Amino acid sequence: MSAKELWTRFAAWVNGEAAPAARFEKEYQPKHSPLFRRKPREVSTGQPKTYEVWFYRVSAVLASVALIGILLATVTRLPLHGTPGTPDQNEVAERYVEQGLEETGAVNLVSGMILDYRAFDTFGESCVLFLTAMSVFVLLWNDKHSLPPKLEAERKEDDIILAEEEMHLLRHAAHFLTPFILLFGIYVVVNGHLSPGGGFSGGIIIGSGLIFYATACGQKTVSRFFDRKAFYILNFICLAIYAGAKSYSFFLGANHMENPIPKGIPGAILSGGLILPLNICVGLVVACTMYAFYALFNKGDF
Amino acid sequence: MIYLEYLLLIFLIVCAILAPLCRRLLNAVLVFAAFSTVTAILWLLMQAPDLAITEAAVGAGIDTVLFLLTLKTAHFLDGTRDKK
Amino acid sequence: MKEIASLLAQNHILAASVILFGIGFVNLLLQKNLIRKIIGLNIMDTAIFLLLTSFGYIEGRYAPILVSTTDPAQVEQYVNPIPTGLVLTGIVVSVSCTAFMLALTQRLYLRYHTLDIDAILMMVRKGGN
Amino acid sequence: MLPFYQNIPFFCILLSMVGGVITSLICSPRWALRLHLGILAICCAANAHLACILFRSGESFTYMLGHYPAPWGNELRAGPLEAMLCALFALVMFLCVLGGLEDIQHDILPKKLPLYYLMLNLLWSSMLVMVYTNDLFTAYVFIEINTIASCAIVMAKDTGHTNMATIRYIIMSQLGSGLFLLALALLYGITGQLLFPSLRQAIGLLDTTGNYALPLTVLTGLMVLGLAIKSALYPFHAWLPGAHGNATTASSAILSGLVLKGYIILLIKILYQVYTLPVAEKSHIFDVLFVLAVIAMVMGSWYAMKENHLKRMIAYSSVAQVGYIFLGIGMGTAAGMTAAIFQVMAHAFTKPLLFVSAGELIRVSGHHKQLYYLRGAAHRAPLAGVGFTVGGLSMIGLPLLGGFVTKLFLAQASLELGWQNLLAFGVLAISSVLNALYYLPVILLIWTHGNPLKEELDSGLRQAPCRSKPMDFDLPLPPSFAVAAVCLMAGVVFLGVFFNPTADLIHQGLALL
Repeated sequence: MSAKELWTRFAAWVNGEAAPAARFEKEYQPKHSPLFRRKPREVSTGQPKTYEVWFYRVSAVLASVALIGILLATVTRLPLHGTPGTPDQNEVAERYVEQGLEETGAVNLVSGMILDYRAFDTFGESCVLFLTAMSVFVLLWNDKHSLPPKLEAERKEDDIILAEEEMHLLRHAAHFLTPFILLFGIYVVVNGHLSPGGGFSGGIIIGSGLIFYATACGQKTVSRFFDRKAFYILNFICLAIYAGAKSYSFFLGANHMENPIPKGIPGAILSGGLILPLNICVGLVVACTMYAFYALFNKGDF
Repeated sequence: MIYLEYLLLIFLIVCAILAPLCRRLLNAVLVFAAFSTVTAILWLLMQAPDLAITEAAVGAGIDTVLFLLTLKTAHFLDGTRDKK
Repeated sequence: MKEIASLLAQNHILAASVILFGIGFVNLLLQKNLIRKIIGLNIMDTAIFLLLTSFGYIEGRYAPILVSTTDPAQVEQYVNPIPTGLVLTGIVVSVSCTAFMLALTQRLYLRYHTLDIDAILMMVRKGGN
Repeated sequence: MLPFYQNIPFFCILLSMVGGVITSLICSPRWALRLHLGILAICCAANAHLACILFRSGESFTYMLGHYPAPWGNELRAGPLEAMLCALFALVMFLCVLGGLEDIQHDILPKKLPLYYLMLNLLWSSMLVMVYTNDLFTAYVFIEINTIASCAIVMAKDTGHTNMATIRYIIMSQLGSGLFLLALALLYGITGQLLFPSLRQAIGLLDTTGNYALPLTVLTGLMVLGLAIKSALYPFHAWLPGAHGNATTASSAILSGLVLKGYIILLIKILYQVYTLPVAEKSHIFDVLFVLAVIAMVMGSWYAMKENHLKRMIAYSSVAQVGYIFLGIGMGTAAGMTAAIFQVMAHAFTKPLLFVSAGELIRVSGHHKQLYYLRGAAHRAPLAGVGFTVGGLSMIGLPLLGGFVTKLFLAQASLELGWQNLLAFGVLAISSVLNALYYLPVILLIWTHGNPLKEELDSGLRQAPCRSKPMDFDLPLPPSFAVAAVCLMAGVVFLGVFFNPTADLIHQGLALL
């Protein structure tokens, strides 16, 4: 490139008319840039080259194998599984086990831990669920973009099949079993502070019961008593109660005030201070969210 | 008891290798459900019943339902049922 | 070598969960099909949860649900409740992520009629909308 | 009873979360927007107040969440630095939403608009927790909220590009959170603690006795790796340009300006409060970060030079700028950390300014993002042109602007170092030249006269997207954008002029971290 040519290019560049890099052109055709003289490169049209693909694969496998190797080496240096005296048997676990009943009123120490000692994490977790439900709403809630005509036709056909087909057995079974599933779910939620389970597992069981009923009898039947509005309101009430109750207790704790909420008799249903209402709130949020996932994945609405 | 744990762990690893390799996506999802169930059993053996209940309900229940619904929308379940 | 093998056999749950983590990791990176990628992600998460739970377990102790409400509890009686609580939170987070990714997958399928991430990428780059 | 100001961090977190929950019931986008902006304004004012009090008294405090003290319950911890950063982030987020308002209304369906503001509220609450938290597991849970919320605000603009970008983003993010959780599990296994102060004691003990040396090193690496993936350090940046370049303007500005910084602040907090600098030094994590940062600074600019899509170009420039921050962290000294945090603040003003101005330039060019169509855009939207020019010049490093001061501080901090000294100087110079090479042509281009789209439409080469209505190029200046651009420019200039007081504040804050 001669000096004059360089100067013209530079002048043009200062004027902003012809830029040095080819990226100002309408179609993206990277030519050799004047800075580093190289051969023109092929435009990437989306199809990665074979050697790139193989390089990626091989490096991914190697990285994973190296990761497994390093982690296995780490595992040999970790405290032995199942032996007493490991580092996590410290004052934290000791207090949770020995004074858990007295301080939280929960027989199930795990419930006591996640809803009293470390309740902030659990609050965040309910927010994750709520947030995900709302994101799925954004993605799959029917609108003219997300519902192509073909899909709409398919969904209508599904409805017709569901209405016409003689699924007596399935429907009878659903009518018969759903109350028991819901009852079991409620049992797990309400006994969260006394036995294994709690808001999350119980809520998922309730949600599964609703999904089962909706699969057998159609979503319309469920939407008679549980529609979008009910979902929003129930979700709002539960999260608001959770936030209100817990922030009250956090505020009292942080300001070194006494906790006025009675703990009740250990082992009774009405015990454990805030744990029972919180479990019920979490259970309802989880059940709503799970059913909302089903409804949105299946029909895009409910 | 420890041999049962070994057995379950080997089963887990086999499931984990198999699940993404299955040719039909339906099979992959079902193998994954089996994986979750075995994890739940393992947690029961490790004295964590809360986790066992939750994992059984989540992994084998909700996750599978969501996977199957996605497969249904994506027409990967065609041929598993007579369409009228 | 023998020493390492015996250590791994004693820490069998840790070792297995590390291997599961690696398998999930490979699948998350290498699978082209979105559903398989998501399965890989779930395997990875479950592996971490197994690892975390196994730290709290001690041979011969019971689940952290009190046997009696009147006797004072002894720490030697029960396993550590903390890992269980953390994993409980983690499982719910992981199921939310799975649901989100599956919804996204469904959305991408409705737009591009394939689940192959490379094919979708090509169509996106060509400007198909 | 505590003095009332100590409740501010918790109340801000609670307010934004409850605000998010309430937004789900609001059907009108306008009221959802007002609620969101109100929450941000309150958070900004409250945190600024807190920062003033704490700087004056020179203290930092912990706030118990519940009735149980440190190793048993959750805790928040607030110092002057955290409060100042939160106030600044709230201000910038407020301005981002204002500046991108036109695009938000153009890109997102009205039915889904309230949900968008809901996600912004939850994103903001998770940012607050990530800055204020004193507990590793709480940090993990809120990292997940942050991830899902940021993916959701990317895909809210429902096109093929954004959906694809979102799925790549969430896969990489999940990988990052997975590694972080693995590190957390291993750390719990060898120490049995989750709160920062207890962890620091336990790690100090492990460091002196030499137990579990290998697991400690491995988990440090995994934790830094996880956070580096989430903050797009160079080899793990692949998800960034798609996600930040294709989202709606406000989302791009928030993601680039704030969300990346949230993870970095968390990393700095972990390095300071859990490991302490001397212990972290032993695992050579700083050297690795330094080298990666050097590569990032060059490669980010290199990719940006080859881009012809304006927003993707700015997104690639974020990769380079994140490199600057990690360069400061990688020095492993207090001066380096000060420079890194100054860069966090400067970049938090500059990048949203660039994105917001670019959004406006794109809007007046018929929503075309190719550089070709942007010729003369600054004459159609002068304020956006000025904003882009100021932002670009700050990135290049013109004195009196924020970006220049960062480079100055980084160069100053590198004087204390050994072998890294020359490397740091060299890469700062190279990176400045590269920045100039891609920002200057664009600045010249937008100030050149012309309107390629109009020419094409007139000559019949291209048909107007909407036949009935001729394309309008004389769009009025949106007042919300004007406010945002002026305030962001003022911020960039403020940091460039009053850099010494700011650096003193950062230094004082780091000592109290």
